[in-house]
Amino acid sequence: MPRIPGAGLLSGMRLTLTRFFQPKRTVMYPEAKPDIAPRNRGRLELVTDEHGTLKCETCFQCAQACPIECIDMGGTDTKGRFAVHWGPAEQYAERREESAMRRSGRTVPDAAAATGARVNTAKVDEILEAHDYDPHHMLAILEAIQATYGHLPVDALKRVSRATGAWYAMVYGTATFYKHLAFEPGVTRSIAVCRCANCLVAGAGSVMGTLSYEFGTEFGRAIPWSNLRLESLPSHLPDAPSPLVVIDGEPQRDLNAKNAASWAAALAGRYAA
Amino acid sequence: MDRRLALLLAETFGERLLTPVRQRYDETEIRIALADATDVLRVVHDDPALRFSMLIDLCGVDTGEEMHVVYHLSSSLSGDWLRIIVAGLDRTAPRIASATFLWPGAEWMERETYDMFGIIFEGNRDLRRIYMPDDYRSFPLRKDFYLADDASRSPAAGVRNMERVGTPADATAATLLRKSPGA
Amino acid sequence: MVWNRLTPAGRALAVLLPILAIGGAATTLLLATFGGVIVATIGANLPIVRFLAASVITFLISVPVAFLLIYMEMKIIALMNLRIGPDRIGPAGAVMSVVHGLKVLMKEDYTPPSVDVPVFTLAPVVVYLASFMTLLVIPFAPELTSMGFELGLLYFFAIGGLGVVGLMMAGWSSFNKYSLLGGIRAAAQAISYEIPLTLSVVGIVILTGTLSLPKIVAAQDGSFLDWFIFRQPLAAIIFFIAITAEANRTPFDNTEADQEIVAGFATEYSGMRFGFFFFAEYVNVFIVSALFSAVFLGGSNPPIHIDLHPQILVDLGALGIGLPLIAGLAPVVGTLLFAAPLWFASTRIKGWQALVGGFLIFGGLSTAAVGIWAFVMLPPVASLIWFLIKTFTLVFTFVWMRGTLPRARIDQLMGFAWKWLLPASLLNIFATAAAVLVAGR
Amino acid sequence: MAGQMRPSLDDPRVAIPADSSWYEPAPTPKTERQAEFLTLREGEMFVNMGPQHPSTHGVLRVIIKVNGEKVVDLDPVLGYLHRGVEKLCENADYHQAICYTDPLEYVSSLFCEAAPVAAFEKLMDVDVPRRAQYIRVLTMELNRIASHTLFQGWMALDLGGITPILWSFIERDEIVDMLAALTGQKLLYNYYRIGGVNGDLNHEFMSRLGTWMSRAAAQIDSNLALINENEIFVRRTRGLGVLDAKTALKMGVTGPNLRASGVPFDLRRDRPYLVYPELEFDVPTRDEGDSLARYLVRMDEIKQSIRIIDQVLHEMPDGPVMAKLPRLLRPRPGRAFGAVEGPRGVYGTYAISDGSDQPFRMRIHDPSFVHLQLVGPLTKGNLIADTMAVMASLDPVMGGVDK
Repeated sequence: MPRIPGAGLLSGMRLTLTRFFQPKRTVMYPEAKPDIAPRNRGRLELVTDEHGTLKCETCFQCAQACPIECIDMGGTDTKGRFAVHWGPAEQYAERREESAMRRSGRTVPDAAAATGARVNTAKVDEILEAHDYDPHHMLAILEAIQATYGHLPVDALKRVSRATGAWYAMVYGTATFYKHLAFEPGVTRSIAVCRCANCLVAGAGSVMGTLSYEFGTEFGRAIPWSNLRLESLPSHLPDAPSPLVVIDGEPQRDLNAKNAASWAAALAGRYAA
Repeated sequence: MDRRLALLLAETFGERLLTPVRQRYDETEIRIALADATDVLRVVHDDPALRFSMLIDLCGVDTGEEMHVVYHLSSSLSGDWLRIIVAGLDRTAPRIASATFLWPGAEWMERETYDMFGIIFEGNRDLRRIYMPDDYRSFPLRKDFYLADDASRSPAAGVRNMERVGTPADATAATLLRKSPGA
Repeated sequence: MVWNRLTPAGRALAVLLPILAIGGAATTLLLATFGGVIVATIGANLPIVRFLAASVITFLISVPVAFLLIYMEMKIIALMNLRIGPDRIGPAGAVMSVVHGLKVLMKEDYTPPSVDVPVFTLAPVVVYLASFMTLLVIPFAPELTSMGFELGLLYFFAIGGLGVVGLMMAGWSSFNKYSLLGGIRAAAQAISYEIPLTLSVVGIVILTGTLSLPKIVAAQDGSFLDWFIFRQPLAAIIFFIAITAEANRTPFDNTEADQEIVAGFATEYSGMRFGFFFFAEYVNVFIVSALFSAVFLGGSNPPIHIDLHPQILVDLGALGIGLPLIAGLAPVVGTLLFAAPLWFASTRIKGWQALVGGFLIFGGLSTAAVGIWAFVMLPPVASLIWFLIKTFTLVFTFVWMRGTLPRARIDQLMGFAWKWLLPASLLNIFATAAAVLVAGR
Repeated sequence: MAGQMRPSLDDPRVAIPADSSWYEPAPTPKTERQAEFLTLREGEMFVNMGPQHPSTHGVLRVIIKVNGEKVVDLDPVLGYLHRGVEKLCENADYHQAICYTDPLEYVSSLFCEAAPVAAFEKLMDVDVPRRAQYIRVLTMELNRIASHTLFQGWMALDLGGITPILWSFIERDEIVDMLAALTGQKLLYNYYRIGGVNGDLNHEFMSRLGTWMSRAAAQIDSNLALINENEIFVRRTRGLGVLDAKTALKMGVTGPNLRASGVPFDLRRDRPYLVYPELEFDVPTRDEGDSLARYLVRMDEIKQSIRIIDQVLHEMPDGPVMAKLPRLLRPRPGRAFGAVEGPRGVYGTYAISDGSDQPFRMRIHDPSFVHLQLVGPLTKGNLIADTMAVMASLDPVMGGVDK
C-alpha cells in the first residue's frame, strides 16, 4: 500500500481506464460460436443419418461401456413384449414417483416384482452352480433354464445377471438372439393363417382380422391368456384348401370367408374355456 | 507411517485397545470402547509424545449391528494421522460424550452426525438438526433407511436398473375376453 | 351503414374530427370571452407561471437525462470489465435504457401487504421531486437558467436534502428490515455529508459574495485558471467526496449495498415506483455533476476565450423568393449529390439504398454544419455545450469510480465525514476568510 | 393465531393484520445455544439473510441478530443444497461414487474427485502410473488457480467492487476451457478414475496451457493491482475477523485459512501424496490471521501453483495413464481415508469396504463446512457489512457445505 493517501485508488482508476481501451473478451454468441475443444463431452445425443432415421440400433454397448452409468437406454423389443431399460432410473417418471412415495412415507411398489410371474429361482442357482457362475457359458445356462422351466422367466434372467455379474442387457440379448429360447411360458401351439395370393382372394384377410379381434391380440404374438400363438404361414401347404388355417399343423377344412366369424368365435370360446 | 507410533499407542493404551493397532499406508488405526472414548481423546490430544491436536474429521458409522464414531486426527508433532474408532454404541439409543471440550470445531460435525445417525453427543451445546428440517424424524444414513433405489431392488433380488413391463401374467382370461361376443 | 364500411383509421378520424372541431370552437369562444382576463392574470403572476413552466420543462428533460446516464453506466462499466455491454437495441445499444424504462413501466406495481400504503406510495414521488426540482437552479448557460434565484445554492442544498426524507419514508414504510436499515443509513449518510458539502462552498461564497449560481459562474469568467477548482482546491476535493456520498455513488453507496442489505430502501418496490427511485438516482448524479461543474469548473465558461469575431453574416431577407427555393431544393440536390458516388461505387448497391445513404450523409453533414454555425454564432449554444462537456466528464468519472472502487463500510464512511471532511472544510473557510481579510477579494 | 388456518399471502382477499408478530412465529429453542440466540435484548432484532440473497455464495441462510448495524450473534442455517451424497454413494458402485462427489464443490470439483479416488485406491491397493500422477498434479494445480482467481473476484464483489469478478472470470474461463479440452467438461470434470485418469494429455490442452502459461502470471498480477493497493479494500479487511493460530487449530480449520493464521500446515508437504514430494514449492503463510491475510495467502498460492505446473510440465514422464483393473471392483473389506489439499483446505473421504462392489460407508469431509462455523465467532461485534467480508475471506462453497 502506498504512503500517499488515495494513490492506490488512483492507480486502480488508471488500470480500469487502460482496460477501457483494451480489446474485449465477449464472445458474440449467436454470431460467433465459442471455441469448443474437440474432446468436449457436452450433452449426449442420438445421431441421425441423412434420411433423418436414428442411427442407434440399440446394441446397449455404449450403456455398458459407460463406467458410471450415465448413459440411459430404454426400448421395447421387436415383439413389443419387454421394455428394456438400462441406466440410472432417477430421471424417469417411474422413479420420481417412487421418490415421492418414499418422501411421503408410503411403501414403494416394485414394478418388477408386481407384474412378472414369480418363479422359484432355487433351480437357477443349481444350474449356475453347475456352470460355475461363468457368464461365458451363457447359452448353456439359458438352455438349461429353458429345459427346467419350459421357458425363460424374467426372474430367472435377473438372477443370472445378478449372480454372474453379466449385464442384464447381455443376458437378454443372448436370450433373444437364439430362436429356440422362448420367453412365453409354454407356447407350444399355434394358429397359423396362410397369406398366399390364393388364400387372400378366398378371404384369408377377413379370417385374420376376425381371429385377432376374437383373441384380442395381433399376428406374430402370443395370445396372452393361453398357450396359443397367432402366426402367419410361410407358404401354402400342398393340396390344402383356401383360405387355409392351420392349428398345430392340422389344416382346417370346413372353413370359408362366410363362416369365418362364427368359427373364430367358437374357437375363442373353446380355448377360453 | 511410523512403526514407533504403533508401539507408543499400544504402550499408552494397553488394555483399552479393543484390537491391536493397525497400520496401512499412512494411516494408524486404534479401536476403543465407548467408555474410554473421552479419556483416550484427551490423552491423545494432551500427551506430549503424541499431540494429536488437529481434528481432521469426525463421523459416524452404522454397521447394521452397532454404531461407531470415528475420529481422524493429525499430530502437530510428527504429522502422523490417527484414526480412532469408538465402537459399541447401541443402535437404539446411541450416546457418546462430545469432543467439543477439546475441539470446539467438532460442534457442527457432531450436529451432522446427530442429524444423519441420531447419535447423541452429550455436552454439545447445539445438538440439533443441521441439514434436515427440524421436524424431520428419521436418520438418513442409518442402514435401515432405504433409498428408493434399494426399495425397488429389495423384494426381487437381482433387479438392477432393469424393470419389466409387459403382459400381466396374472390377468385372468375373463378380463381380457370381456369384449368377445362368443364368450 | 357508413360506419361499417370505414377502415379503423377512418373510424378514428370520424370520432376525432368532431371532437376537435367542438373543442376548437369552445376554446376560441373561451379565449374570445375571457382572453383579456387570462392574459392579464398571466402577466400579473409572471414569476409563478415561469416557475410552473420551468418545472414542467425540467421534469420533461430529467427522464431522457436519466436514460442517457443509465446507458452510460451500463456501457462504460462493461467496457472497463472487458465486456461489450448493451449492443443490440439501437446503435451500440443506446436505446437499451429506454427499453429498461418501458419494462419497468409495464411491470406489475405491487404493494406488499402490511406496508404503510400512503407513505409507501408517496416516497418515490418525494425522492424524484426533490431531485428534479434541484435542476431548476442549474445554470446551463447564462441565458438558459430556469430560475436564477439569488439564493440558488441554498435552495439547492435545501431541496436536495429533501430527498433523504423520501428515502427514510420508503425505508420506514416498506415493513422490511433491509429497507429500514437502508433508510436509516441513507439518513445518517446524507446528514453527515450535507455539512461538509455546505461548508466547503462557504469559501466560494466568501470570495464571490453571492449565493446565486449564475453569479458564481460569472465570477469564474476568463481562462480556466480563474476556475474555483484552482483557487479553492481543498474545497473542490471535499465537495467532490461529499457529492459522491450525497448521490449515493460508489464507494459511498451504502444505502443500497446489494451485498449487504439487498437493495436497501428499494427492496420492496417494483414496477414504476422502483423506476422512480432508479431514475432519481441517475438524475441526482447528473445534478451533482452539473453543480460541481458550475461551482468549480467555471460552468458554461469556455476554458480559453477565443474570440472568433465571426463575420458570416448572411442577410436571409435579401434572398427574397430565393430563400424558400433554396430551402426546398438543397436537400434534394444534396441527397442526389451524395447518393451518386454510392450508386456508382458498386453494382450491388440498389438505387434506393444509395438514396437513403445519400440522405443520411447529407443530413449528418448539414446537422454538423448547423451545429458548428450555432456554436460559433449563438452564445447560449456554445455555453450549453461547454457546460455539458464538463458535466458529462464528471458523470464519466462517477461511472469510472463505480467500475473501480469497492464500497466503504458505513462506520468508516461516517468517521471520514466527521473526522476529516468537517475539520478540513472548516480549515478551508478559515483560510479563505483570512486571505480575504488580508488581501481583499 | 393458534388453531387457525394460516392464510396465504398470495390470496388478495386475505386481510393481513398489521401486527408484526404474525410473521415471526417464535420457534421453540431445541438447545441451550439456540435458546441463547433466540433471546432478544433491548434494541436487538433479527435480520434474515438468505437463502435468496446476493452474497451468500450459494444457498445459505444466515439469521443475524443485530443491534443497529452491529452484529450481536449469528446462526447459519444449512441444508438448502443437501443432496445426501453420502447415502447415494453407499448405493452406487465405486466408479459411480466418484461421479456423485464431483458436483459437491462445483468451483474446484477435481479435488472432490481426488479425495474419494485416493481413498478407493488405498482400499484396492492400486498403484497409479507415474504419468497419471503427474497429470493429476497438473490438473489439480490448474483447478486450484481457477478457484483462487474466482475467490479474488468474489471477495471484491462482496466488498462492493464489481469489476474484479469479471476479470477473474476471464482467467478462470481460460483454465476451465483448457480443462474442458482435456476432460471434456467445463465444470464437473469427472476425470479421475480409480487407478489413473480418463484419457491422456492431448494437443489441444497442451497448446492452450502453453498460451496461458506464457502470460498467466503477469495477467493475474495485473488484476491483483486493482484490489491489493486499494485503500478502501485494505482498510475494510485489515484486522477484520482475526483468527489466531490456537483457535484455528481447535476449530479444525485447514487450508489457506489456517496458513493465514501462521500455521504452515499443508498436506502436499506434510502428508505427501501423488508426486508432490518430488516437486519444489513453498507453503505461503501469514501471521496476521485477518481477512486480508487470508486473501493474500491465496494470492501467494496462485504463484506457487504456477511454479508447480512449470515443474510438472518439465518432468512429465511417458507411460500409461491408467492402471490395469478389473471392471467390477470389489476391494477387500477395510477402511481407508484419502485426503488432498484443496484450495479451501483438506478434502477427505473415509471409505469402508465390506467386500461388495459398493462402499459400505463413505464419509465426505469438506473444509467449507468447518470454516462456515467460524463466521459466527469472527463477526460478532462487527458490522453487517463485515459479515460478508469475513464470509468471503473464508471462501465457503455451499455445494460442499451441504453435501
